[in-house]
Amino acid sequence: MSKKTSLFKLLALIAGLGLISGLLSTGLMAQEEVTEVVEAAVEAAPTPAEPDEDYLALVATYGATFDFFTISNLWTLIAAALVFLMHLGFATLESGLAQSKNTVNVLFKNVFIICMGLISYLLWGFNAMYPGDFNGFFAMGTPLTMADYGGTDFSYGGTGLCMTGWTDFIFQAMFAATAATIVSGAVAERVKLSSFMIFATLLVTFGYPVTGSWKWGGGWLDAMGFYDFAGSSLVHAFGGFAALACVILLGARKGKYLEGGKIKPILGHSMPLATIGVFLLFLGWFGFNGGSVLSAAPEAVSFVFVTTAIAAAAGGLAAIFVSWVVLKKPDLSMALNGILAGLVGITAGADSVTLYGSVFIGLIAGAIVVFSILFFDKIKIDDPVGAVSVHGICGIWGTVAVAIFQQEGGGFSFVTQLIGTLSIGAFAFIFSIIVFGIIKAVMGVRVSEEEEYEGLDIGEHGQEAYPDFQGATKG
Amino acid sequence: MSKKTSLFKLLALIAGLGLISGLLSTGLMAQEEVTEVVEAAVEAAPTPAEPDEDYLALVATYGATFDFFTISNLWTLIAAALVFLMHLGFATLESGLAQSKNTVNVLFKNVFIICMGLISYLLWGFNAMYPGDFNGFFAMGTPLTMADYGGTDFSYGGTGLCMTGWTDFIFQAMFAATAATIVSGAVAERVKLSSFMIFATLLVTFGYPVTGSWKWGGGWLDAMGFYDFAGSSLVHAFGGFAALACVILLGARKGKYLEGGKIKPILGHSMPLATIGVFLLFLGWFGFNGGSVLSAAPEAVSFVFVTTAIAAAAGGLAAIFVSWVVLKKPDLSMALNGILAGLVGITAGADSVTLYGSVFIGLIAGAIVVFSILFFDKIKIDDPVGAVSVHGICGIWGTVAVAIFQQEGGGFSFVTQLIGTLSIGAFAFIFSIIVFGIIKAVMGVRVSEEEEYEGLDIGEHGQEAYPDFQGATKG
Amino acid sequence: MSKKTSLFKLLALIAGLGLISGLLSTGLMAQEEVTEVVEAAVEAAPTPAEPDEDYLALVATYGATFDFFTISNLWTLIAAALVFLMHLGFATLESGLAQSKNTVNVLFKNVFIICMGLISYLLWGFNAMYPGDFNGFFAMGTPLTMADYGGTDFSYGGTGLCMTGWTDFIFQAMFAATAATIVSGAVAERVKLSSFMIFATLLVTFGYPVTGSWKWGGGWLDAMGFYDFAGSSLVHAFGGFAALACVILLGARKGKYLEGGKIKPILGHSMPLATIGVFLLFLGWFGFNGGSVLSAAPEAVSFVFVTTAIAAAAGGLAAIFVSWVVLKKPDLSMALNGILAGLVGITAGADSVTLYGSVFIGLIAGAIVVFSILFFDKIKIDDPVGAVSVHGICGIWGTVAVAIFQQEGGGFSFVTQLIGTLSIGAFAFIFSIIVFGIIKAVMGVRVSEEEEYEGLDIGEHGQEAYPDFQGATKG
Amino acid sequence: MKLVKAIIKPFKLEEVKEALSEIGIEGMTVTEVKGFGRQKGHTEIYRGSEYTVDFLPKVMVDIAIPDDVVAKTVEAISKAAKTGKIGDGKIFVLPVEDAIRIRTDEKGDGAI
Amino acid sequence: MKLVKAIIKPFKLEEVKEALSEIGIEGMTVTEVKGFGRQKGHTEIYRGSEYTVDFLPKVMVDIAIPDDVVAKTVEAISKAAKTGKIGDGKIFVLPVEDAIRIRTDEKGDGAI
Amino acid sequence: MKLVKAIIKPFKLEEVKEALSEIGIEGMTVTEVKGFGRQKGHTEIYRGSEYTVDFLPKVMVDIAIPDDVVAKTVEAISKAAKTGKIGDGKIFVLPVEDAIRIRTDEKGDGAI
Ligand SMILES: Nc1ncnc2c1ncn2[C@@H]1O[C@H](COP(=O)(O)OP(=O)(O)O)[C@@H](O)[C@H]1O
Ligand SMILES: Nc1ncnc2c1ncn2[C@@H]1O[C@H](COP(=O)(O)OP(=O)(O)O)[C@@H](O)[C@H]1O
Ligand SMILES: Nc1ncnc2c1ncn2[C@@H]1O[C@H](COP(=O)(O)OP(=O)(O)O)[C@@H](O)[C@H]1O
Repeated sequence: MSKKTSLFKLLALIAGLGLISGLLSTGLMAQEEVTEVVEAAVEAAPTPAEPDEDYLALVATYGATFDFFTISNLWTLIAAALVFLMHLGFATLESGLAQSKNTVNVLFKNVFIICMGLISYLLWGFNAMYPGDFNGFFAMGTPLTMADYGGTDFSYGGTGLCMTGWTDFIFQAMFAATAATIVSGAVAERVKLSSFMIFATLLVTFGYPVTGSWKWGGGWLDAMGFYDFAGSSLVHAFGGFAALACVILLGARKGKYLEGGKIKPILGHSMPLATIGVFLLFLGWFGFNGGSVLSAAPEAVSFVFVTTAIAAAAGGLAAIFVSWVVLKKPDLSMALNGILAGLVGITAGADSVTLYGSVFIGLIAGAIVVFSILFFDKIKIDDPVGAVSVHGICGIWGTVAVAIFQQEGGGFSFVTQLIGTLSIGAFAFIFSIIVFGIIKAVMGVRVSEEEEYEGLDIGEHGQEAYPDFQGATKG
Repeated sequence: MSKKTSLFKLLALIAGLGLISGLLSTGLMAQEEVTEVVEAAVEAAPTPAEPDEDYLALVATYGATFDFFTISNLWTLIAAALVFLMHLGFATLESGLAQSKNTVNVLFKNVFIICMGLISYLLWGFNAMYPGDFNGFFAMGTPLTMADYGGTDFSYGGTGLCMTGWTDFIFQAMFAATAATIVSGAVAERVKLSSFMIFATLLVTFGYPVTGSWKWGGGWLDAMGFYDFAGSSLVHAFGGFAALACVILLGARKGKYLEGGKIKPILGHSMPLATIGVFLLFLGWFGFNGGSVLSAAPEAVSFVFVTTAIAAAAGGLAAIFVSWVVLKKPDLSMALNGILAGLVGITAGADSVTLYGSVFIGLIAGAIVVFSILFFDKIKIDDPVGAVSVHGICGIWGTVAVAIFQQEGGGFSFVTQLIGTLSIGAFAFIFSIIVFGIIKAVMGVRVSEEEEYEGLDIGEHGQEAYPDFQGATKG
Repeated sequence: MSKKTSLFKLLALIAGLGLISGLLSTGLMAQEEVTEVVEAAVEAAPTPAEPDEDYLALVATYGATFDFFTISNLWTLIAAALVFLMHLGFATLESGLAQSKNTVNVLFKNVFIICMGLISYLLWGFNAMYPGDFNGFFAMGTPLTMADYGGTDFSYGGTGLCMTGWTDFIFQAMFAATAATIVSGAVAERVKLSSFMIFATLLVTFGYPVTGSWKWGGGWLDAMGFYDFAGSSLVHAFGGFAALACVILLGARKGKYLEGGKIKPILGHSMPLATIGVFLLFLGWFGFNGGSVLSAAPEAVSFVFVTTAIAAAAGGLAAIFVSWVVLKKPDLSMALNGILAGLVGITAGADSVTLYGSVFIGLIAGAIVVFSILFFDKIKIDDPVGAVSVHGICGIWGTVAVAIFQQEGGGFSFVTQLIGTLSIGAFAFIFSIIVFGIIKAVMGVRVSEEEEYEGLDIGEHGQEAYPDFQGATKG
Repeated sequence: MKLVKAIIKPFKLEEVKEALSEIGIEGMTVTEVKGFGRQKGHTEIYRGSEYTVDFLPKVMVDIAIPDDVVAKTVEAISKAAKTGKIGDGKIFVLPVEDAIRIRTDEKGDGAI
Repeated sequence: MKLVKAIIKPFKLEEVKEALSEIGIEGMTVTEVKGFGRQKGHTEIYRGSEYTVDFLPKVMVDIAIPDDVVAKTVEAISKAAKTGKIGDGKIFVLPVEDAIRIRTDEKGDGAI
Repeated sequence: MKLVKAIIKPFKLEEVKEALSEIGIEGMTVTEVKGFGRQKGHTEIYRGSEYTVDFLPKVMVDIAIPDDVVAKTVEAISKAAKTGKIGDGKIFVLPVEDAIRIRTDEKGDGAI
């Protein structure tokens, strides 16, 4: 009872404060000649401004489609920024799922990858991936020049690539580094820093653009009718299978697989960091998929937002319930992986599957990822963050799901999709086996056992992630 | 002195480096046929491109308003993404204000809520909240279909709802889950996971759309002239009063209220996490309020940005100074709550109060929240994150403040606003008392005392948030 | 071998699941009258909607440029939101680089600054910085009123300032607080809270608008042909030199510089927090620079995105390799500073340097920052986060770099750039020496030695950042 | 002088502290530890692999006291920390040869 | 009764625990500590200033045992924790006068 | 052999370490602890409720040393850790029966 009276008093207090401030504000309003905001514009109708010369010049250049071009260009830029944020998502997810003694190392790799990725894509990757006419399998890259990208207009790509060359570059550049980031998580906690940096650079510069050109550059897969909207295969399966190759060459973390087939989990050190990572990835995916519409065409972009979000949610729910049933506990790390699985799954067909197709794609991806993680652990493929399962296996799933859940009239073939995704995965795998294999032979890819035990933060960087020890303990 | 010389040397060094790199770059420029970026477009004037057929088809469909429609649609999608980010804001705020032994549990609930919220809104909520013609009080939901949402154009809602059906859905879906998230924080650290999951699902699916339909669905409150721009009442007070009901049924955390009326604070475990949460919520609110304009109309959206930011800032300042005076220390957690209070307060009238009205709304909300938190603690309503005060009490304040600080000619009635907000709060409270009450009777809503002491992370999830213990300690 | 068979089984499983769900979804599709999404719009061709009256009224007001105006306005608002996020970036970066015992204090200062900054810019700063006609050196501020900002249209600024007055205000307001935030990091871990709060308020309210008006307000530097696109000098060097003044007056942290010239590093407590901060700053910079185009003009905005990202990446790489060579270890904190250095460096010329100019600007900034940090430590300027080097020194570098790497026909003069940046830095330095000096004389600027040892969190706030101690230990 | 080393459940710390206050003990030092004992940890699952958490969070309280209050102290702790469930913890009594209060250089029983 | 206090390398904890289990010891308390010793820390660099990390992460294991198993225990720990490299750690044996199991109030050897 | 257990203010650790180095002691183990004592904590406020922080951050230094250097060690610590303000901490001296260096299996004084 007394609770209610008190509540009432509080509400009365609010009402009272309201009256006082009402009086106050009336005074103030008088002083500032309050006018209505929106109506003012219409009623007080200032004479329509003459467009200034700058604007007329722009329209003269771009024609009547200028406004739509501008919107679309802007959207793709914003999408690029969102994809950029995915790199923070990966950095936090991977460091959260690593032990604290390897945290600086994981963060460093992610910082390096985005920096290196942008520069290498500028100097080689972009032109290797979008070479114009080429043999369909492989093209050489060259540095971007200002001349090539300074004068683009609507004719560059119509509604299908409705942006300036700069925008095209920066959006694709943000994607490019992702492949290496995926590998980064899988090889965490034992890979030698310098070897990884070399491998990541080669993968992003020379590997990724090749398969990219097969489809998005207009190569043989594109000619075949293969469809991969935003990269379930071209980005995720590519990264996942590169990761698989590296993990096989690298071997498991010490102490992970014991004699007698026992598996000893090595726990990630911060669930909040990992959760932040997945939410940021989810957010970034609106740019990853939404931006892949390559214009702001309202229905396409909004439908992609819906399928992306729905598949992610379905993936999360499926992983929650599957892990609850199979593992007996509602596992947060599985829920997080389930969301990512749903996102990877929907990426290939976000614009072209049915609405409830996206639900099923997510649900199935969320289930697959749980079993896939268990499976890879069983065959002793030690992947600390589940990158192979999330990106590799669900990337394949998403690509073939385009054929299964396509909208009426889509005309996608299950077989073509399967050929495409397996070719891409195979290329990534073989490229990585060779390149990482050579690096292994030449300079080694693994830190010493001692360094692995002591942690790569001290070993590679001489720095701790959480060096604080209640006051000054360093001399 | 020597400092200055050194500084001078450093500046000289910069100048030197500048010269060298100038030379370098001149060489490079020659190679790449440098052209100016913007001017080139105008001067070299490529013949204006013919708009391609896709574009002409789009314009044929949408008419002359196509570009405005596209911008508006895009903005609402971006706003949806920002509202999505608020779920990360809640996840980090709530986990930061919880003890570390309950952190996984708090994060898990937030992950579940967004996944569940999207799916349940797809299958039921959206159509229950926006039913078209209905009795004004309650409508049945149905699953979305592609047919209903695939062909929307400007005629769907003019400048008042300037977006595709998909956009409309995803924007509203992101809102829907918020109500449950608010409850999540209030019941943290002792609620049984499965019971909460069931309650949250029922609340989002069946509770939230009802009051939503009263106003935004065109129901009885709308008919009465009640105004709630972006949901001070429909989202925040709704969530806050649902939270109040749950907290009353659930009881306080063990050890919070001691005999003799002494209150023992249970401290949140990470202030950085909590701060991250509030900044993300502040950011997300630009989408929450700004997106509620439902178009990109320049004056409306920009005015909403200003009032939103100003009220948040004023709320933060008020809470800082009030807590400094009342509690003698500048309290970070109160400052954070003050910002949120200002944001909740401005939500109902962000587009229709005066500029300095937004300052007062924020200031008063920031003051209210401090006293409200003290008050609820005094009456032993144990709300670990202050959700009832921030969302419930400031939600009421914001709703009535629309009438107090309205722009000239607004015509909002204090009484109508009060009736509206109290009806919504009352519905949320009663719905929750009944539903959570039944769950309590049937399966219990609280973990065992022992589990509460040991922490819900181990108890519900068998997982720790920070399991690291300098190396391998798990077998 | 067995690995491969198992992998094959997994793929088979996916294919199987795919078939099942294909069947499932076909059933579902039938029920929901699947229609294609994009084509439907065109084929089923609803009669183009008549634009409603609201829209016609808007166009009547704004003229034919309405759509472009709307896009541009929206972009600047989104950019403002991104700049807002930079404040979270600063909060996390600075708290990550502080000791845990000072974390609450660092966070609190950042929360205060953004709140105070917005309000003070509303009441004084905006009108002092953009005064219209004035003497070119100093103008008085006045509170914003609704009348001035409610009716703006395209005529407000053409394509050069293509937004409503509200947008103009909120974008600039988000910038304003940045100057104080830069200082905040430099004086961390020993500054007295109340003194800092007063100083920050005076700096943002009265200091920042003065130099701002010199260039962006159309003052004497603008007249001279000085160029600073988005604020390498006006924001960053300003903040950096204000920070330098404060640090000189404040003195080093106890125990940092030992007798015999030995320097004892005081390590930041959380590398993940610091990394989150830098990624968020990088993201926010797309708004900081991209929004400074002040319209959505496609080529300008997209080129700015590219130069911004490329300079940041180059800065990161340079700092990585320079620190690796000079310090022998790949230093994460230096890599992070390098990214920021690149961003500060490109800020002055993001729209007007050449493409490879942005690479060099970033590379050189990344190198400068490493040496500058070493240098300031050597002369015993104790700057915990490197703010003076990152913002001050690289701000100067970026400003003169505009002249060095300008596009053909740019016409920027090295001398003018140098005069401009040094004038701005000098003003910030002198303003701060005087104001902070007076505060020091009147009320002191430093906490007691004891408080410094025990930490400012307990001393100033009576609150710990990480109070958790495995269960309830507070009574 | 003795050092009483009590390993208890974390949430019992407050009660133990109060029980000690009541019998006039006004100094102690507390450490977060992980305990391994009969209270066999739960079997948990991380990403699908089962493992046993043997190391459970405990709190260790070190209290230096004069010989004559040992019994009383042990009893007070024991009573306050008991839940009757496995894992309640242990108390060890160690001999202490000397104690010094740093601030005053006092020695012996007077120092604690 | 004795308290065996072993300071070991963190990643050796598991092996030590298993070695102790094998000889029938089923209780211990573990603390995260930082050690300073001959294993002179690395010289590190933070933002350009060199410093030595003298304090290295170690784990301290406290085990209370009856007198007669001391030798066996020390040997088991020593064997399991040895890497042969500097910094392997120390074992100290301290006398314990009494032990109490809080749950049952058992005393002496039976309590551990 | 003795175990000197010093509980000091955290920011004094470095000075204590240096003081010990000067008298030739080159090994120690440090633990972060929370101390409760005469230095009654501050009254703080969290979201409006007052509470007392009794547990203050301290650092505990464990040093095993031969009997003959105990006095010197205690003095060195005491001098280095003193601020003269309440809460400076305590030093306890405990008997140690044996010490083993894990790496070499050395025993006794030679092991420390
Ligand atoms: N022999 C021992 N030496 C040191 N600590 C011990 C020993 N046995 C138990 N402990 C500590 O006491 C705690 C409780 O012991 P446990 O055997 O689980 O239950 P109980 O105290 O009910 O017998 C353990 O978690 C551990 O920290
Ligand atoms: N005298 C001592 N007292 C307490 N702990 C010590 C002592 N000497 C060494 N330690 C601990 O033992 C650890 C290993 O010692 P160290 O001298 O580095 O190598 P080693 O054990 O090979 O001789 C140190 O890190 C420290 O924790
Ligand atoms: N009886 C005791 N047993 C164990 N530790 C103690 C005891 N008394 C004090 N301490 C430790 O010493 C620290 C300082 O003691 P305190 O009484 O506050 O000041 P002082 O050392 O100046 O007497 C405490 O915080 C606590 O960690």
